[in-house]
Formats: sequence, C-alpha cells, structure tokens
Amino acid sequence: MSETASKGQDYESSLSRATSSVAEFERRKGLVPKIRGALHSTPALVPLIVLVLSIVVFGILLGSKFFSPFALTLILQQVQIVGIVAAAQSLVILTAGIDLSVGAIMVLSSVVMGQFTFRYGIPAPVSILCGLACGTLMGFINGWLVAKVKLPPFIVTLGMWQIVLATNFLYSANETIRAQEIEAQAPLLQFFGTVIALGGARLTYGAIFMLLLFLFLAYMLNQTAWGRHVYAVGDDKESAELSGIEANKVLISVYMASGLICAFAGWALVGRIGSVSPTSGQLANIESITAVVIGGISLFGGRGAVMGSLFGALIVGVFTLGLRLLGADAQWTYLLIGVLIIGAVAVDQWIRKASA
Amino acid sequence: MSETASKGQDYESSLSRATSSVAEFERRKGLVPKIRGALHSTPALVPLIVLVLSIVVFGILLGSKFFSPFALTLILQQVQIVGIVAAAQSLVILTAGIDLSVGAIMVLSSVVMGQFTFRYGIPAPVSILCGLACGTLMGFINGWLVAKVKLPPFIVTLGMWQIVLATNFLYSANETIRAQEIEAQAPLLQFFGTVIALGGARLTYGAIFMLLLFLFLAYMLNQTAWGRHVYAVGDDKESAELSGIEANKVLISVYMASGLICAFAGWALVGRIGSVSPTSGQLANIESITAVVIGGISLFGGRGAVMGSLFGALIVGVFTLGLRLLGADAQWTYLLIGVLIIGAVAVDQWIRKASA
Amino acid sequence: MDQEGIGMTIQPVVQGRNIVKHYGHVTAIDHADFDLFPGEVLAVIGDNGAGKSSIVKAICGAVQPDEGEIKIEGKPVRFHSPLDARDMGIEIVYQQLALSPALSIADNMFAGRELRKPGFMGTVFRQLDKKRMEEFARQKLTDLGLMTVQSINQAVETLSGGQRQGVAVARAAAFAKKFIIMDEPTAALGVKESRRVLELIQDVRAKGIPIILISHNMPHVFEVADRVHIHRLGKRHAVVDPKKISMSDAVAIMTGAMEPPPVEEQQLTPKAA
Amino acid sequence: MDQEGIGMTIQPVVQGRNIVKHYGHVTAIDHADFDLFPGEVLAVIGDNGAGKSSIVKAICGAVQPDEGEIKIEGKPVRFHSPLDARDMGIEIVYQQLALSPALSIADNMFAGRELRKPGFMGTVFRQLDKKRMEEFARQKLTDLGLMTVQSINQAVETLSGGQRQGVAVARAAAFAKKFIIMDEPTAALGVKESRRVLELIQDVRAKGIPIILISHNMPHVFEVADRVHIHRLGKRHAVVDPKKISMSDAVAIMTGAMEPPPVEEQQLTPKAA
Amino acid sequence: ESHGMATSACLITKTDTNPFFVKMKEGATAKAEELGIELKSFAGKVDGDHETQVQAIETCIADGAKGILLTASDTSSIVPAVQQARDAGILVIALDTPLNPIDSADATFATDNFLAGELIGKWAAAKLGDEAANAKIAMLDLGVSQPTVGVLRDQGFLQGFGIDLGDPNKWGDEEDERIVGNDVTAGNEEGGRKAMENLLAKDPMINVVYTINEPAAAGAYEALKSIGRENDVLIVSVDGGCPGVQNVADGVIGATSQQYPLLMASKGIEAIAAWAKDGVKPQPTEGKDFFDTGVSLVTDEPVDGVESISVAEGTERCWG
Ligand SMILES: Nc1ncnc2c1ncn2[C@@H]1O[C@H](COP(=O)(O)OP(=O)(O)OP(=O)(O)O)[C@@H](O)[C@H]1O
Ligand SMILES: Nc1ncnc2c1ncn2[C@@H]1O[C@H](COP(=O)(O)OP(=O)(O)OP(=O)(O)O)[C@@H](O)[C@H]1O
Ligand SMILES: [Mg+2]
Ligand SMILES: [Mg+2]
Repeated sequence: MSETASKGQDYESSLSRATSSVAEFERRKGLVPKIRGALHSTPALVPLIVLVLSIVVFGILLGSKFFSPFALTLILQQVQIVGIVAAAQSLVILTAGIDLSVGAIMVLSSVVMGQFTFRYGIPAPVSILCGLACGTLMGFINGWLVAKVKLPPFIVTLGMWQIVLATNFLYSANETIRAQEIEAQAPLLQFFGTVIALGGARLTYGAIFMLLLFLFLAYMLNQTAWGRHVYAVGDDKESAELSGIEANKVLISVYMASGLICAFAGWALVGRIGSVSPTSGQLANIESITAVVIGGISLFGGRGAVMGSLFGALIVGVFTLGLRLLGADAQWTYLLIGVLIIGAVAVDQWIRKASA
Repeated sequence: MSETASKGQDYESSLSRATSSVAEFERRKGLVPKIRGALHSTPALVPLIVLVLSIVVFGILLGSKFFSPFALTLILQQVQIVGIVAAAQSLVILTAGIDLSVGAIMVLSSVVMGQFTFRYGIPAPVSILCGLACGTLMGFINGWLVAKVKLPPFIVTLGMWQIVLATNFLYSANETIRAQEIEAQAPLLQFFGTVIALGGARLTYGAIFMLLLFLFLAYMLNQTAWGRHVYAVGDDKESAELSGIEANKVLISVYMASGLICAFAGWALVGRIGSVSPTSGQLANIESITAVVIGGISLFGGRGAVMGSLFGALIVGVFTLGLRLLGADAQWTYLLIGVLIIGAVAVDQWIRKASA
Repeated sequence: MDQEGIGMTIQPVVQGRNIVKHYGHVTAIDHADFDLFPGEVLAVIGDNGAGKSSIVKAICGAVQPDEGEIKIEGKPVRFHSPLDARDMGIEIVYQQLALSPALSIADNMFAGRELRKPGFMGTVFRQLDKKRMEEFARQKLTDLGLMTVQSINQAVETLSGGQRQGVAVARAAAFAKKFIIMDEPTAALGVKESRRVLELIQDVRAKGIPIILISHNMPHVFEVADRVHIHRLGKRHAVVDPKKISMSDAVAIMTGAMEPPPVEEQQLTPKAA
Repeated sequence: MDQEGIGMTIQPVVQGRNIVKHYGHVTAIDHADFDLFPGEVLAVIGDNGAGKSSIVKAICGAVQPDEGEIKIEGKPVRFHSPLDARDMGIEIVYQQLALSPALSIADNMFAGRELRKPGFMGTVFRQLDKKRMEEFARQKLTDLGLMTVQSINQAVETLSGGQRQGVAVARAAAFAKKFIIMDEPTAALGVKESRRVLELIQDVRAKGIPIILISHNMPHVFEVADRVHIHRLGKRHAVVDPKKISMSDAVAIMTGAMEPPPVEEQQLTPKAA
Repeated sequence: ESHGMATSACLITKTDTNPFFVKMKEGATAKAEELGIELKSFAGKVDGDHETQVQAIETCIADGAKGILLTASDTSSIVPAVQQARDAGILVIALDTPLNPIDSADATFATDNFLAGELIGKWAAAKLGDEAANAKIAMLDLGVSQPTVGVLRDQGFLQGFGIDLGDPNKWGDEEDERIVGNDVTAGNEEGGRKAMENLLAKDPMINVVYTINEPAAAGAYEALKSIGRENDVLIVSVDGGCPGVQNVADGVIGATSQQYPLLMASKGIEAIAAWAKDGVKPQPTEGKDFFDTGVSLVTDEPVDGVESISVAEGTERCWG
C-alpha cells in the first residue's frame, strides 16, 4: 500500500485538476487604505501621531516659549532617564512580565559607581564597569527567579525592589556624593551630562544615548532571532517552548538586559543630576510602565513596538512641560496629566479602531 | 435522505455495539493524594498554609510576645485597611485588570465623608452615604472606560489615580479633621474603630468587617452566576462574550464594586486613624496588589480565590510585625520583607508543584 | 442571483446579500450571498481560507461586515455582538470553540444562563444550582458518546481536543431556538462521537430548527445536508442539491477544477414544499 | 507483551513501557506501551479522551510521565522539555498546534532555528534573512495546497483554522530528522489540503523517517498506515495490520464493541524485513 | 501671553500634600498677589522626588522666571540645577531646608530643624525629671531613605534629651538603652499608628514618643488610646500647624516645635520682588549663614530652662 496509493476516496478524483493559483483579490487603492496599512504594520506610528499632535497643540497654545529648540530639547533631557528605563521596561513587558525594580537597580548601580570611586578610590572606569555589572547581576537574579523558580514577575521584582532599595540605603548610608567632588575627581561619571549646544538646542550625551538605545533595541527586536523569541515568549510561553524556543534562556537574557540598561540609566542619572543621590528614582517604575503602556505595548506581552515607549515617554514629557508653562499648578498638572494619559490612549485606541 | 439515514460509512456498522459505560479508573487512595486533591480544588489553601507556617515560625522565635491574643489580633487590625482594599483589588484582578486607583478612591471617599459632615454640616449618616456613592461613582468611571472605551485597565486606573488624588488634595485643601472633633460631633464616622476586647484579644469592627467582606465575596464568586462570569471574563474575555456573557456589564459591575469597597475602606480608615487625613493610603495600591498576588490570584485573570488575598495580606502583616519584634530595624525590615515576599510565593509555588 | 422568482412564499430564515469584509490587505468575504431556509440542514463547504467561518461569524454578529445586508426572517438586522444573536435564539459552535479554559465543563455549558437553586436560596441569595447543572452537562456529554470525561468539574483546558469540541456542540444544541450554526463540529471528534453529532443534527432538524453545517467531511455533508452551499474565494460559488450532484463534482466545483452549474440548475431555494 | 521473541533484530525507534500519567483524579495514561519502528507509518486511533495525545506528549517530553520508561533507539531517555526531543531531530504537530498567535507565519515556522543573512550582516549583526524565510514558508504552504493564504506576514491568529494547521504541519515536515509525530494533522483541513498531507506523509516515509499519525479519519488511516495502534482507556489495547483487518473491525475494537485479537495475531512489530 | 510684563516667580516644594508646604504655598500666593507677581508652583510627587524638582527648575528657566523659592528634597544633588538657574540670572532662595553647601543658594530662609528637635527633646527630659534616665522612647521617623529634615529633627530631639548621637547624619545608630526602636511613618496618621503599634508590641511600657510631625503624632495617639495608655505617655512633635497646636491644647501632644512656613514664603516673595526691581539680594540673620524665621516651643506645661509659648499664642501664629 505504500507504493502508488490508490488516491483515497473516489470523490477526491478531481483533485488533480484543482486550480493551483494563489488567491488574489483586487487591492483597495487610495490614501486611506495606505495609511491603514502603514498603521497596521508599524504599531509605533500611533503614539508617534499622538506625540506630534500634542507638540502641535502646545506649540499653538504657547508659541515660541514651547516651540523653541531650547524647550523641545529640554523635553528630551527631562525624559532621558525615564526613557532609558522605559526601554528596559519594554523588553520585560514584551515577555509578559513587569519590572518594578528598575528604579532601585538604577539607583543602586549609580551608588556603586560613585561609592566605589570615592569610598574605595577605584578608578572611575572600573567603578563604572562594576556598577554596570551590579545592574546586570540584579537583572540576572530577577530573570533566574522568573524563569527557573517560575515565580510571577510582579512578585519577584516587587521583592527585589524592596531588597535593592534597602541595600542601597544601607550601603550608601544615605549619603549624597556632591556634584563638585565628582566634577573634580571623576568627571567620567558625569559623562552623559555633557552638553552639545546647537543654537538654542541643548542636547546631552544622555539624551543621545537614549535615542541610540531605542534604535538598537528596535533592531534587535525586529531583525534578530533573539528579538523574535522575545515576542514569542511573551505571546504564549508554552507554545513558544513547544515549538522549540528556549524560553527560559530568553527570559533570563531579557531581565539581564533590563538590569544592564537600568545600570546605564544610573550612569546617565549621575550625568543628569550631577551628583550621586541614593534617594533618586523612586518613581521610575511607575513612570516607565506608563511610558510603555502609552506607547502601545500590551501588558499581556508579545504585542507592540519598543519605539512606542520612547514616544510614550516623550508624550508625558510634552504634557508635563506644556502644562507647567501654561501655568497650571502642581496638583492641577497632576490632575490634567491623569486626564491626558487616559486621553492619549483613547486617541490611540480610536486611531487603531478607525484603521482596522 | 432525511428519514432513516443509511447510517453513514460501512465501517461504522459496529458502532451500535460500542460500550456505553463511562470510563472508570481506580482512584488512588491514601493521604497524599487526598491532600493533593484538596490543594487542587481549593486554591486558597496554599497561602493559608504559608500563613500558618509563618505564624508558627515567628511564634517559636518570639514566644508569647508574638503568640499572644494581643499580638495576633493586632495584626488583624494593622491589616484591615490593606485587607479591605485587597478584596476590591482581587475582584478587578480576577477580570484580568488592575486597579491602581484604589488608594486614591479610599482617601477621597473618607474626605468626602468628613468634609460633608464638617464643612457643610450634613448629618453623618448622609455624608457617609455620599462618600460611599462617591467611591462607587469613581469605580463606575473606571469600569466604563475599561469596558466601553476599551482602554487598558492599567492606564485607566493610573489616570484615575492621579485625577482622584489631585481632586482629593484640591478639595480637602490638605486639611485634616481631627480625631477629637469627630469623636465629639460625628462618632459614626469612627464606627469601624470600635473595639471589642476579649481577654487580651482586641478586635475592631473594622477587622470584623474585613473578614465578613471576604466571606461575602467568596460566596458571590463561587455560588452566583455573577461570580462565574467574573472568572469567565478574566479567563478569556472574547470567549466569554462569544459564549453569551455580557462581559461589559460584568466589568462595569466589578469596577463599581471595587469603588464601593474602597469607599468602605475609607470609612474604616477613619475608624483606624481616628481622623480624616487626605494624605493617607498612598501605598494602598501596591500593598493591595502584593496581597492579591501572594494570595495566589493570577495577574492574568481568571485564576485564584479571593480568600487567598486575605491570607496574602495577613502574611505580609505577620512578617512585618514579627520582624519588628525580632528587633530588625526599619531598613532591615524593609529588606527582609522583600526577601520574604519572594520566599512566601516560592513556597506557595513549591507546594503547588509538589501537589500537581 | 434573485430567488424571488422561484420559491415565492418561502421566507428565508437568514438572508445575506453582498457581504464584504476586509482585514487590512486581506479580503475574507468578497460580496458573498447567503440563504438559510426553515427546517433545512444547509452545508457550507469550501477550501481552507475560503471564508466559511468569516461569513457565519458575520451572520451571528461576531464580526461586523464592511458592506452588505443581513435579514433574519425578513427583518434587516445589525448585530453588534453575538449576544444580540443569542437573545434571538441563535446558537453557534465556533471553530475556535469559544470556551473559557479555566472554567469547568458545567460553567462553560451554562455561561450566561446559569440555573439557580429553587426557593429562597435561589431567589434571594441567587445561589447556583451546581448539582443540577453538573448533571445536565454530564447527561449531554454522555448523549454525545463522550464517556471518557472522568470528572465533570475538570477545567475545560484539561480536556482532550475532542472532549472540548463535544462541550461546545452540546451547549449549542441544548439551547438553540431559531437556528444553529456549527463550524466544523466533528473536526476533532472520534468515529463514534462524530456519528452521534450527525444524529444530533438530524434530531434538531426534526424539531424544525434549521442548521448551518460547515464541514470538510464530504460523506458527512452528503449524508445530512438538504442543500450544499459551496464557498470559494470569499464568495458563494454555487448551491447544489446533494441528491442530484455527485460528491466528486461538488469537490471539483469547490476546488476550482470544474465550473459551477448555471444558476437555474442550482438549488438556491429548497424544493417547493 | 514481549516483542523480543518475534522481530529479533529490528530495534524500535521509540519504545515505551508501562507509562502512567495522572492529573489529580484523572488518569490520562494507564500503564500504556508504545512502539515505533524504523521507516514505518504507525497510526494511533482511539476514542476521544482515550489518551492518544497524552502518550505522544509523554514520548516527546511535553509531559513528564509518573511512571514507566521510554527508550529512543534503545537508549533510555528522560526528556525534560520538548526542546530536548527537538534537539534529537524529533518533530511534533501538536493537536493544539503550539503556534504563537501574534507572530507571523514565517516567524512561527522558523521559531528557534531562524535563518540569518549571509555574510557580514548575518554573522556580526546577526540579522535575520526575512526574505528567505518568507519564501520558504510560502513555498511550504503552497505545497500543502494552502493557496488562500493572502499575506505571508499575517499573524497566525488571523489565519483560518485550516491555514493554522497547515503552518504546524509544514513546520514539522520541513525540519524532522529522526521521526515525526502528527496529532490529528488533517482535522481542520479541507479535502484538497488533507490529500496533500497524506502525500506528504508518504514522501516523508519514503525518505526513511518514521511517522506517528494520530487520526480519527479511518479511510486516511487505512490508506497510509503500516501498523495501527489502537488506544483505549489510557492503554494500548491492540496493534493491528491494516491490510489484514477490516476498518469496521478496527472501529469495533477501538470502541469496545469487539474484543481485540489475541496477542500472537497482533502486529506488535512490523513484518520481518 | 502676558509674560515679560509681570515679574514671574516659582515656588518649588518637596510635595504639595504635606500641610506645611500647602501653607507655604498659601503664604507665597497671597504675597505674590499683593505685589503683582505671577507665581507658578511646583512640587515633587512624593517626599524625596528629586527628579521632579530638577525638572521644575528647568521649566522655570524656560519660562523666564525672575526668582525661585525652593525647598529641596535632596540638598546637595539639586545644586547643579540651582547653579544653572543662577547662571540664567534667576534669584534662588532656599526655604526651610538649606542647600548643601548653604551658599549654593542666593539666600536661605529657614527654620533650624535641629533646634526644633532639640527644644522638644529638652522639654521632654525636663518634664520627666529624674525619670528621664529610665525613659522608654519610641522614635517615629519619616522614611527609610532618611531625608535630611527627618534626620535633623530626630537627632535634635535626642541631643536635647541627652542621648549620645552616634553619627549625627543618620538615625538608628544610637546605642542608648532607652530607645525602644525607630520606625517609619511616612509623616501621616496611618503610618504613625502602625509604627506606634509595632513599637508597643515590642515594649508596651514606652513612655516617650518622638514624632516627625503632628499627623504622625495623632496616629500614635490612636494606637496608645486603643490600649488605654494615652494618658501615661508623653508625645512630642514638630511643625506647629493649627490642628497640631489644637492637639497640644487637647492633651494629645505634650509639646510641639512651631515653625513659620507662611513667613518664609512671604519673605521669599518680597525678596524676589526686590531683586526684580533693584537687583538687591536679601541678607542673612546676624551671626548665622541664613535668614532664621524662627522656631518656638508650644506647650501649656512650660518647664524650666526651655523657653516656650502658650497654646493660645501658638494658635494665633499657627499655619494650617
Ligand atoms: N482577523 C483576521 N485578520 C486578517 N485576516 C483574517 C482574519 N480572520 C480571517 N482572516 C483571513 O480571511 C480568510 C478567510 O478565513 P476563514 O476563517 O473565514 O476561512 P474558512 O473558510 O473558515 O477556512 P477553514 O476551513 O480553514 O476554517 C483567510 O484567508 C484568513 O487568513
Ligand atoms: N492537564 C490535564 N489535566 C487533567 N486531565 C487531563 C489533562 N490533560 C488531559 N487530561 C485528560 O486525560 C484524558 C486523555 O486526554 P488526551 O488528550 O490524551 O485524549 P486524546 O486521546 O488525545 O483525545 P482526542 O481524540 O479527543 O484528542 C482525557 O480524559 C483528558 O480529560
Ligand atoms: Mg473556518
Ligand atoms: Mg488528542
């Protein structure tokens, strides 16, 4: 029976004559379908549109006060820390996880960089490497607990948050290392604070680093196998494993990358605030998650584009600066930012729906 | 062909003789399979075991200082606010949502109760009703945005958190209403603070309310159609809708219930701290989520038992008090609680695995 | 394709005209028509991806068509969700089953129409009658020959593929009033269980409830169908009478190996009563 | 059931003995045996819930059995995850397909063994060769007759039921080295597409790679199988030769309507070569 | 927009939920209105939210403000941002909390928090008399991150009480037997109650309670009340807000150190107005490196050797 089988049931006799052309339908033409297509294939486009819209609106309301190279690059600077952390957060959220320890890891890494240099007199470059290693290690612990012990990421990173933050306070003895000292003795720590002035625009290396980081991650996620695995694991871990992806390795690598990026954020933080301050970054987790979600990445994993998080962070930055310049006072600003966060995502949802 | 069909393919001829007994296998007997069965059918049992274990361990370490009616009921009192809020949070998380606005709703409701009584001279019972209505309304807005506008719960409640908190500060002008005034003029506001002393045990109405609330919710979730729908919506909203559940109504009802419970938490808060203070409850969201997750409810919705959240809250309470009594200082306690949160959930996971 | 000229008085239960649905670049339904008449079993056959599931989803409101109109018993309808359809007594077995994985068999079977305890506990405390629901569920599954289900409290995600499908079929059959749509109801079923589903379809028809049956199993289709709707490339390609056409011709039309018969020879309405 | 006496020199590719798996109160595998020999197509048939999927999952490491031993080519193995099995060249088409819904067809097909661009971009920047992967995926689907897939970049969740199954089958067939397990590969497929899968199975066998085929479709089973393993109530109930037994007897044994033949008449090993 | 016309000023506080800063803002707003200055106020989201303060300073620069009133969350880390503002020609005045180093700001209008703590410490010691040697003290602090104000008040109290400080830059390292323990309160009633309960469970015979502020004191009082010990324990606190002073009157708090945020803020606005008009900077108080807006002990049970004002007087000067 194995040779030249009697082609099954008799009703299948006509199958050999079945057409073998691929189904073709006329493509709908015109601008609208084109835009829809673009929105579909580039998920980060939607937050980008919201971002541009909000810049335009504030530009109209505030004129040159807002719509100046100075103010616009200021937003980049103000957003850089949250932005870098949001990049780390995006990776974790894409795997259907969440990282509440980002802020703590960032601060501890910067404290390590500072204290190693000043308390133990280790050369700054070595201290910086130690700080980066420290962040990566914290990330590894997170990843190991999530992947191997199979604990929920929320709990793991919540616990790590407390542990790392307390370690940070205990280790640093709550002492700030002052900017003047750093400038004098280890200016490398402030590297990311270096300013490039172009006319009114003032870019810092930190802001540039953030932009490059996002481009790099976008490349990694879209163009390499690792990136596809990150999406697959976040989409459905079990299916990913069944279909041959080493889900645990991917998870651990993602949390390590997150830790490393947070450590870079810690370095950038020294550049931004000048000093090494153990009390910074307390809101980094909630702010980074906000940026990621506004950027259109699903908290359930597997869906969204990392560039969206950059736009998400910038949207919040634009709102904050814009509202402040409009003269809203602090509580009103918080209230309005609350409204606008919901509004931004509602617009995002609406654009998606209209383009479906 | 519609009448007395010619019983299909010829190979099916024997089907009428097929056995029609239901498959039976010998049940495995003995204690271990029994325990396993119980753990399987009662998901809240695992955090309960962890809770009992931790009480026993601290009892051994600390003796009668901890293992006294006084200390044990003190934990109940300390946990009551987080516990009530965790009940609300559980409902939302069971629907695969998250409610970051719980703390803000709680505080605003208590402020409404207080200010309506003292600023406008409205009788306390009416003010309390207004406070409860206010919480329910906030919940309704959350639910409406999640269900109808289809925004992610994280974003909706993050926005509401900021909005409600800012409203709270703007409305209350950050003014505390002092315990002594409330005691004199509207003691009903402090109702939940009433203490029942039984020997060394000191129970408050608030703690009793918390216990009753959990029992009530457990009944609702397991024994009514609404409860099954909550699980179905959280499990897979699309399937639930396709199979005929009014998912949006369920979602809105859940967020409203959450708002109402938070308002009750606000009332209980007045009982606990005596005064009406607009700055309370800032950590209620993270603490309630922690309790829920330690209690074994999945952040992805649809899995877990509400009683677990009660045990989750108590586990954190036991650790906190136990560690303080062991003499750990504030920073170390903070660190150790991080370790123990991870540890508790790891034990939980291990028991589940061993019983699989 | 007008049918007014032929059947005259028979009003279709479902009438769809010119239905279109695009997903981005993908065309799932391409100006398709659809008719279901009272008391009949209408089989829908077609290649994978022809658009069979899409068109029945459009009919029951699970998908919103871009164009076209749908009438139920002569009245134009626009369902916004499958709930609207269910309220009219329309039940559907989805190809992807639409079960809640973590819930038990009984919970799934009764989703949205749970039974409450009689008396005080039911009316005031709204307590569910779990026992009655479990018995009912067990009975329905046994009727389908699914005797290997060991515990009726098993979560659906722990059932075998065929057992799951049985739960979905049993649910639809138990509750339908107007008509039932079954999207490949026997795909995962065993020989014995498939046979029971075919019997069930005939029972339902005997009660006067029409059925839309999507299936790739030609012998099954030709056994139970009154008319066969052949779907091809998003369109209704032809409607044939299974008693007049051979299986092999039907397959040939379906796969594009043969031209469909001219409209006048098609079976666009049931034979005049 | 010793088989050493009969076949003598033929070493089975897979040999499972006394495999047991409980889930809480549910017994999915109840001391089952299993044998697959080189170059054969072994069909596994049985009622819904008989434990067919469970036993093949136990073989490929997707499920950890409670008891029993499994040998691959004579060596006892204990796979901790399906990855271990895949590394040995074992491919499996799961009944629940195991695809990542949000990813594209090509991404799913190449999950875990992506192709990189040639040269610098591939080795240093590790860039994927998307074009090559898409072409390959498109080719494989067309080979299966799934010509209705309109865009190869569609997410798998937007595919029709049959198209999804096609992706899973194509993936397994393309990459297997040692043997392939197919759990109801044609359940959702159309007439034409099913036929292509049967042809594919024969092609694979012709290359000397053995196949385990689980199916409820008796004509298909009897067409391609060399031996038929009948599973019943969690056990291997009998193994028969499809050339010697009638379909109707096989169905009768499978459903419990008939006693299995005595062991010496069964086909526990392939005919001596 | 009207900018360029009116002088504009910024007020940046640690948070704007703490009544202390709310009052500070009220004082600034009232004065600004009076002098025709346009005032924008900013605040961190939580105590210690340093980033938001940096952003606020940048925003003020972008906005073209003439002066900034600042209560810094992180007194040394904020310095580079302050320098940037001063470079842009903005007058920066530190309110309540001096920067580190103090001359990083153009001027400082502050209370001496250490002194505020010292006053209540001395008062408590004097009140107990000889019993002070056997006191059992609960220390209810602000947060685990040990913000400077909290540390200064805590250490001031201990100094006043006569306890060896260890490292004066942090709390919790003291070895004196009399300290039952430190716990954190987040400066509100809820935290105050819980921290008090924890310490009471550790040692139910506590008889002196230091609290970081009056809300925490009110919470601690509730905890004591629930076990019936509210009358045998001495609670001391810092701030001097109206509810706090009222609590002193009601016997909830024994004594509190009163500060004057309204005064700081209105002085600050005046200074900015002067700077905008004539370019003059304010001068510090004689003999100090900052302008001291003063602190007074409020109690109705004065003790020898500690200067205090009555509750009536405190009520007159209270701020919220
Ligand atoms: N949500 C969606 N997004 C994009 N394309 C879709 C979506 N749903 C369906 N399609 C496409 O529409 C076409 C028709 O799909 P449909 O599921 O209706 O096919 P079908 O005839 O039921 O096939 P099968 O027999 O395999 O179930 C397919 O090409 C499919 O890829
Ligand atoms: N994770 C699980 N938990 C509990 N029971 C399970 C689980 N997986 C499978 N079962 C049970 O084990 C039995 C065998 O299931 P299995 O999927 O192997 O059947 P099958 O023979 O493949 O059936 P089908 O032909 O319907 O696919 C069924 O009764 C099923 O309910
Ligand atoms: Mg289909
Ligand atoms: Mg199966």
